[in-house]
Amino acid sequence: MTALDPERIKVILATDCGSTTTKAILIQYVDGAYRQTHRGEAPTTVEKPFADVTMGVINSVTEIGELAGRKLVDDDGRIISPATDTEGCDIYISTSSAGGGLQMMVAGVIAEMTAASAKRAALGAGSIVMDVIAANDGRRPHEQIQRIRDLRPDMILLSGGTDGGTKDKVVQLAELIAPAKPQPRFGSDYEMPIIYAGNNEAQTDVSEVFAEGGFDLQIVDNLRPVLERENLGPARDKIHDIFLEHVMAQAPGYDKLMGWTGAPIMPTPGAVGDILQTVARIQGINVVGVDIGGATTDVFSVFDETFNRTVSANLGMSYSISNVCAEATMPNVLRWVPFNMNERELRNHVKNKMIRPTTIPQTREALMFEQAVAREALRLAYKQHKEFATTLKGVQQQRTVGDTFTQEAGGETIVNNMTLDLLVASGGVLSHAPRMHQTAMMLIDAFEPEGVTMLAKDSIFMMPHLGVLASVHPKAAEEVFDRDCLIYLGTCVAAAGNVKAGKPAFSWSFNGMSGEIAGGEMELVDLALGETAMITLTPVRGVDLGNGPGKKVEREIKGGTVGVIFDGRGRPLGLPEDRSSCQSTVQGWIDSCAMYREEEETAAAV
Amino acid sequence: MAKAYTPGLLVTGFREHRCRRILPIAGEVNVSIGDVVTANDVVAETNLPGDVNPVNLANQLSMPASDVMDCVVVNEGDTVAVGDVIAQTKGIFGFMKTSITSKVAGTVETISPVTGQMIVRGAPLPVQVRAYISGQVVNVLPGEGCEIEANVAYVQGIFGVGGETAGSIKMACSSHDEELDAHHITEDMAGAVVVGGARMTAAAVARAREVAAAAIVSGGIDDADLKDMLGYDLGVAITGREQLGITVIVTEGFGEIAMAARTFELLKSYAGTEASVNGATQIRAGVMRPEIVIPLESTPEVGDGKRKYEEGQLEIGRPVRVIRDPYFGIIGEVSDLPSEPHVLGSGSKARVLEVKLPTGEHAIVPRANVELIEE
Amino acid sequence: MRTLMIATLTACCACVAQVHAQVAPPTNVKTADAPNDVGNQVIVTWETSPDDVDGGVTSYVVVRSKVDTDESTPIDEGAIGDVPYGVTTFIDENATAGTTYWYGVRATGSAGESAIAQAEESVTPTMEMINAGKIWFLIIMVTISGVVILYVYHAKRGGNISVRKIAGLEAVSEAVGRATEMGREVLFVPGILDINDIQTVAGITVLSNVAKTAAEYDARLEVPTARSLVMTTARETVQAAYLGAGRPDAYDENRIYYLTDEQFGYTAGVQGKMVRDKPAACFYMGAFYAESLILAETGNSIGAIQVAGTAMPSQLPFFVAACDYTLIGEEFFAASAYLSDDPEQLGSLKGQDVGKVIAAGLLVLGCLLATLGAMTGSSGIDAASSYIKDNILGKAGVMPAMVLHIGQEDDTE
Amino acid sequence: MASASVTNANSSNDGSGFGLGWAIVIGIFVVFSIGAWFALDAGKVYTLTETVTYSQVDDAWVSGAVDGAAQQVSWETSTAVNADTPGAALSASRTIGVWLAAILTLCIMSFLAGDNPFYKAAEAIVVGASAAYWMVLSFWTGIVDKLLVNLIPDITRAWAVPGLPESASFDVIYLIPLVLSGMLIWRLSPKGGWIARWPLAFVIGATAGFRLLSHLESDFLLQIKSTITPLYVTGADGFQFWPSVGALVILLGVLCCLVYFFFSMEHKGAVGKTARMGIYVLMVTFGAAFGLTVMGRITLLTERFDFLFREWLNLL
Repeated sequence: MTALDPERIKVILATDCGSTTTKAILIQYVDGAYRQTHRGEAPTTVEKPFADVTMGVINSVTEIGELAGRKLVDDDGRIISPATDTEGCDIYISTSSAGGGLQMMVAGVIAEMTAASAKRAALGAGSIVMDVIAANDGRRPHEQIQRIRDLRPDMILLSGGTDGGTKDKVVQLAELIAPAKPQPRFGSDYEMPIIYAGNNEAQTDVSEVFAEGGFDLQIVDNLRPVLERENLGPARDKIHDIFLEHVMAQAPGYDKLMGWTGAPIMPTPGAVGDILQTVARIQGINVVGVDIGGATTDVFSVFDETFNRTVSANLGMSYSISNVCAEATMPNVLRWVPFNMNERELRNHVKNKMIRPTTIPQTREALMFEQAVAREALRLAYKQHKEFATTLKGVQQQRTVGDTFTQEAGGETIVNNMTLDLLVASGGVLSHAPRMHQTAMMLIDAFEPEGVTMLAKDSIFMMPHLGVLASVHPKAAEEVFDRDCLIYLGTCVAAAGNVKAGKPAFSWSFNGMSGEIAGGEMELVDLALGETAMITLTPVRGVDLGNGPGKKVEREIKGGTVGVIFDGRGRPLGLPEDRSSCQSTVQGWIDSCAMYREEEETAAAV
Repeated sequence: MAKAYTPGLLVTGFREHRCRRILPIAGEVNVSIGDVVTANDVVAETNLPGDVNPVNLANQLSMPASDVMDCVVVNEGDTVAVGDVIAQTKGIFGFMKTSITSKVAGTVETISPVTGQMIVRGAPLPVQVRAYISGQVVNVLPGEGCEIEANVAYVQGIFGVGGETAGSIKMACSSHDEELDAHHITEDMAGAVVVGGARMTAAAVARAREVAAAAIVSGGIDDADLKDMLGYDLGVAITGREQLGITVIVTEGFGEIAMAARTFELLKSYAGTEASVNGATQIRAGVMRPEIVIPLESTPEVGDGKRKYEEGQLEIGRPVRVIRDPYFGIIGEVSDLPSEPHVLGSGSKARVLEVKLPTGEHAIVPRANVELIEE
Repeated sequence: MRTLMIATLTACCACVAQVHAQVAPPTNVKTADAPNDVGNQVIVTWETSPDDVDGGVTSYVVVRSKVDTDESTPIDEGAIGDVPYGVTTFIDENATAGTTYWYGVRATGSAGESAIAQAEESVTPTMEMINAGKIWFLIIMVTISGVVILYVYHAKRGGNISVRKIAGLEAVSEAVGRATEMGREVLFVPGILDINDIQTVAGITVLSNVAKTAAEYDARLEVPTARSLVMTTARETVQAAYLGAGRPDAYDENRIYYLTDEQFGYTAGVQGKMVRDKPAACFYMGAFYAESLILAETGNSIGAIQVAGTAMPSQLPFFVAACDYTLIGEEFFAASAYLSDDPEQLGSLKGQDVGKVIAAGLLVLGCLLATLGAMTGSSGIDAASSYIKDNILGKAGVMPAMVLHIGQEDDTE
Repeated sequence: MASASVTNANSSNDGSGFGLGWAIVIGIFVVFSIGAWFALDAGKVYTLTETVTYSQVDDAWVSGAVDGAAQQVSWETSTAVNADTPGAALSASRTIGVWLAAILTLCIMSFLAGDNPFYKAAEAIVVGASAAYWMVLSFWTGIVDKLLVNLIPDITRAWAVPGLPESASFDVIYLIPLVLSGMLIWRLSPKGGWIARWPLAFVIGATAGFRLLSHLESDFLLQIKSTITPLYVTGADGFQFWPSVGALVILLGVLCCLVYFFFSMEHKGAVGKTARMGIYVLMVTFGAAFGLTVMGRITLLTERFDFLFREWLNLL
């Protein structure tokens, strides 16, 4: 792979081999900017009877080629590169989550410290963490051995101890893994890859433990050299390497695919994380991204350049819908529904969706219910994310007398909704909602952003593609992300702090318009996609819009398909306990945000 | 586009069914290629190492680990049964002795004076793999298991709980839309596969368990009843390991829903025949549905062997089941396949089809919300 | 009998005071057995000598003689105390219950001494089984204890008792985890007082939880102590904690040792240990004096996570400044309940909170009444206010002070 | 941070070796000491020694030597005096004492430069000596003075406490502590470790019970009582504004602090705000205490310097 001059890259072809579909996009340099111009889709062909991922890739790329009027695949079924004026592409890149993605097991000494760092490294690299083994996870050694034996991960990340720290505990972990002899998920003929990223002084001892055979031990720098600092880079890079060399190599057709790409193939979620990090860094903003799927929900966040990703297994909209209802409890789901529903029927309804995951809501009631479930799923996933995305634990605190009573323990969440600038949604229920107002409201209700927050959705789920692109051409990736990947829904202005129902919370003015928002009230004001405006917000005493309680805020906001949503409901969002007043409250919000208006307008017109 | 792919559940009067019977760990295969087996025959077996049960004597006796050895009354290698005294304190002048009894049966593997722990290993767990369906062994995987093939009538359910079992089919309901209640279940249904019509009530399931039926099959079930039965709210549809004493299969879904008439008729035509049933369901990538497999003694007449419709293709005139509100459960016929997306009541745009309902009405339904009835 | 008494007392005085005629003796000497005591107190009252004006009397001397049970002759004990001029009461706190005493008072002035004024009746102090003056104290104690028991019961029945977050205690696992990751030890200093100090006991209960965490994490825990009994208790506690965590094998009693009773010797020893072994987590839980800063600063310099807990007001600022987390006073005592999550302890915490509410209530009520009294000058409000102060919070018993005042008013007027 | 006493320990000299550097330090110190000894008369203590004699005459002790006394004792007393006092002589033992104290003081102070062999030596001496001292002290005050005197008065009088009155007799109650002590020592036996828990339980239980009363009375009731003051303060010229404000501040401060120490409710909303006020009150209190204690520490330091420069080096 030769390094390409980013200046000369004009045509970029990217694919994402998902578990069911392979999506391809074409990015071209048009009129001085990179734009995503065409896209194509084809079923993924990893499994039998095709067993060659490149077939799906070629199918999707051929489709784009036809749409773009550009020949991308040559007669031998290879992607043409480099590009000429009429054919081929300058670079081809790909991500993959086919075959269940990258599944890992991680181990560390203390669950909240090195094991948590190891988990962060694995999740950040885009893997699914099947289990975390730690010296203090409450399981007895034989239970841990049994667990390791039962799991069939693609690779294991072993960490533990600071540099020069504990040696015996790390070796003990190695001694649990070695006799358990975990079997890789694919291919019994290759050795289980183990990445050791722990105490540098224990490297020899650990390699002795794994010397027995059956393991492919790779040693990288400690991911927690001191407790005060994480160094996840080397471990993450090594995970990507092994993903390519071992895991991908086991999947049919990937060896061929790897030969075509101009950048290493990345696990899909890892690439999503990369693009969010790139954007956050270039624009200097804090970003939260969410991808709600049928079975799981991924939450990504970048706060002050610290990236975190969580995968909430069993929080999803189809396979896991029943679990969402069980975890959130039905009353919590139903508080978002402004009409009465028979609980027994509803339960059956939920289970039917679970066993027939592909169905879509046909009636408005069904849609509202599904979106209510989505709110709870997102809320729970975000809660889990907040609990995971924390400051480091085990750090000595430097205090002065002034800090006496603000003794905050380590491990506080770094997710701060007030400093959040951009909230990006993707996943069926969010991106395919009939009205974008619904998407925006689901985001606001579930994530409860505070202050001024931009809302956007991923138009055609091209974040993975852009993530890989970011590694070779960050500028192009960022441009396309902003112009084509994201559809801005608008800006949410939400009051945090001491909001009193019915009393004024804050007043706003922009573009010559102005208004006042009362506690518990919502208002929608148009500001079209592509427009920006300087907004002036004046909160009442005790209400915070970003500059502190009662402080005036002046800043630029972006418009979007929805507009500017003023939220005076306060944080944390409280809904009336009483069912009927809850219904009328929610109905009020629905009306003021025009969530389901279209149909009524149609009805009125008739 | 007059055709579209949509998956459906398989309900067929005849198919060549092959199933793999594999041991969890290496063991012994008892059959060889060509053998004819019946459902309950053990085709492969092995022993799993017994469970390890650590008994923390130091904790239980509240004494330092080093003192534990003096109180232990069994030796390494001894066999202990549940309730056997394994350790006893000296007490004060012979009074106030504390005795620790074993809560598990097994062999004393080790007693550690360092940790004060006694390890009791349970008896080896014999694992037997049965043939599950009656048929012929067509392939043997040495040390692992075998593959059995049979000509069967086959019914796929939508959801089930409980594992593999077998029994003769007994019809409890007289029509496909009759609710299966407790009074339908009779004493002679012990060991049988009870087939009902519409929703099975909680009482019916309870009664079936009481008479020790092998399985209970019906059109639907209430989620609330399922929750009561399992003791927990099922979060994701991955089942098969429940220990209910009965395998429960619903063919259509949750709620008041009648079994597809064709399914009912098929099962009815095999009443009295031995059937193999598996409730294991896994709705994820690599989907698994519960099944009722009825091995056939003779190959039935299967028309000209040509299917009326291509598998998985929506065509006008094909019977489909609507699988989502507001027409949930209704079986109709495709009457039109408009190619343009249609705005639904929910406001979404989706590709739809028109279904002719049994009442004669025509309804517009998203394509995602119908299920083909495979023949 | 009485004549005999006077004779003895007079004789006694005569030999000391040559000139006594110039000062008039006090009058109306009365004695009474002090109420609510163990029988060791006698109250002697009198009226001032007519000369007790313009410095005529400098002090009053109380003399006593006792009558042993088996003898009828009183034994003169001479002067047993004195009070300055103008004072008309004396409480003899050295009496023996069951013994009969005679008391006398004489005035001393610049002009010499007066004759002894003899009490009219003898007095025999007795012990009261119930201290009536402390009945309110009993009521308050029973109330608080009752509430505690009630909440403990409530908690045991599965009632939900939430406890606010105490950051310092959340940090226990963090500190121990740090030690484990760094392969260093956890140092626990249980203060320098003996086990009979309540702070040491509180420290030991925290130790139990620290030890449990250390056992779970398999971290090395060291406890140097300044008292032998504390060492023994700490050993018992830590051993039990290790057993509870299922790691009795990891317990090593040699890591819990006695250094010295001497405050600074102990400090020097602990400090030396700290700089050499560099523990990654230091806990200071107990009673501390000047060593607080020395230990905390040393711990800070070696980069340990430090958690301190003490009820020593003068040492708290130092811990606060040099430690990562500090449990302040009551927080420290609440620590064990918080850490254990044990319903009994949580219940008692809730009960104690009720005690605080009672305290706040009494305080507000008392201040309110006192303020009203000061503003209006109403004697009724004053009486209520002093009832709270003297009876409920003091030792004046359940009876309102008014009743007692009647008797005393005679004296003052 | 206001910590002056201890600075960061230099990890380079962790005290493990006794290298050339320390040899030089010792060398310099020895030279300095010799210089100080001759130039400043450092640490020399002169004493005036007198002999005191007492004689027993007719059951009474009188000062001075008396002929025919039943018994006569005499001893010497030494008083430290200025070197120029007539009859003053250099006291070897006291001089050594001052030097030892000075050296040990310096050794301890050397901790400022990090852990080192001198500090270690001083530490070991202090720990060892004080442990031994306390051991002896506890033996005499605890075992002999309390236990033996009451259990075996005659024997004790014979070997340890000659002044014990004849009236002292066997007191059965003291058997209880004896038994408890025995149980405590049982720990040393490999068996029956639980026996030692009983005396501990007794001590802790009794303490808790005893302290409950005194704490409740002095820390609870008395505190409330002394905080109850009228908020309307009047003086000679009627209502006094500032004292009234002061009284109000005290009351509110106490209430706020009380709220801070509420554990069974989350510190949110009004409770949170009140607790916050309580925090400020506590902070002010701590600030004052901090200053006060620092002053105390400075005094201690001054005392040590005073010793070094006056008593030892004779400079002041």
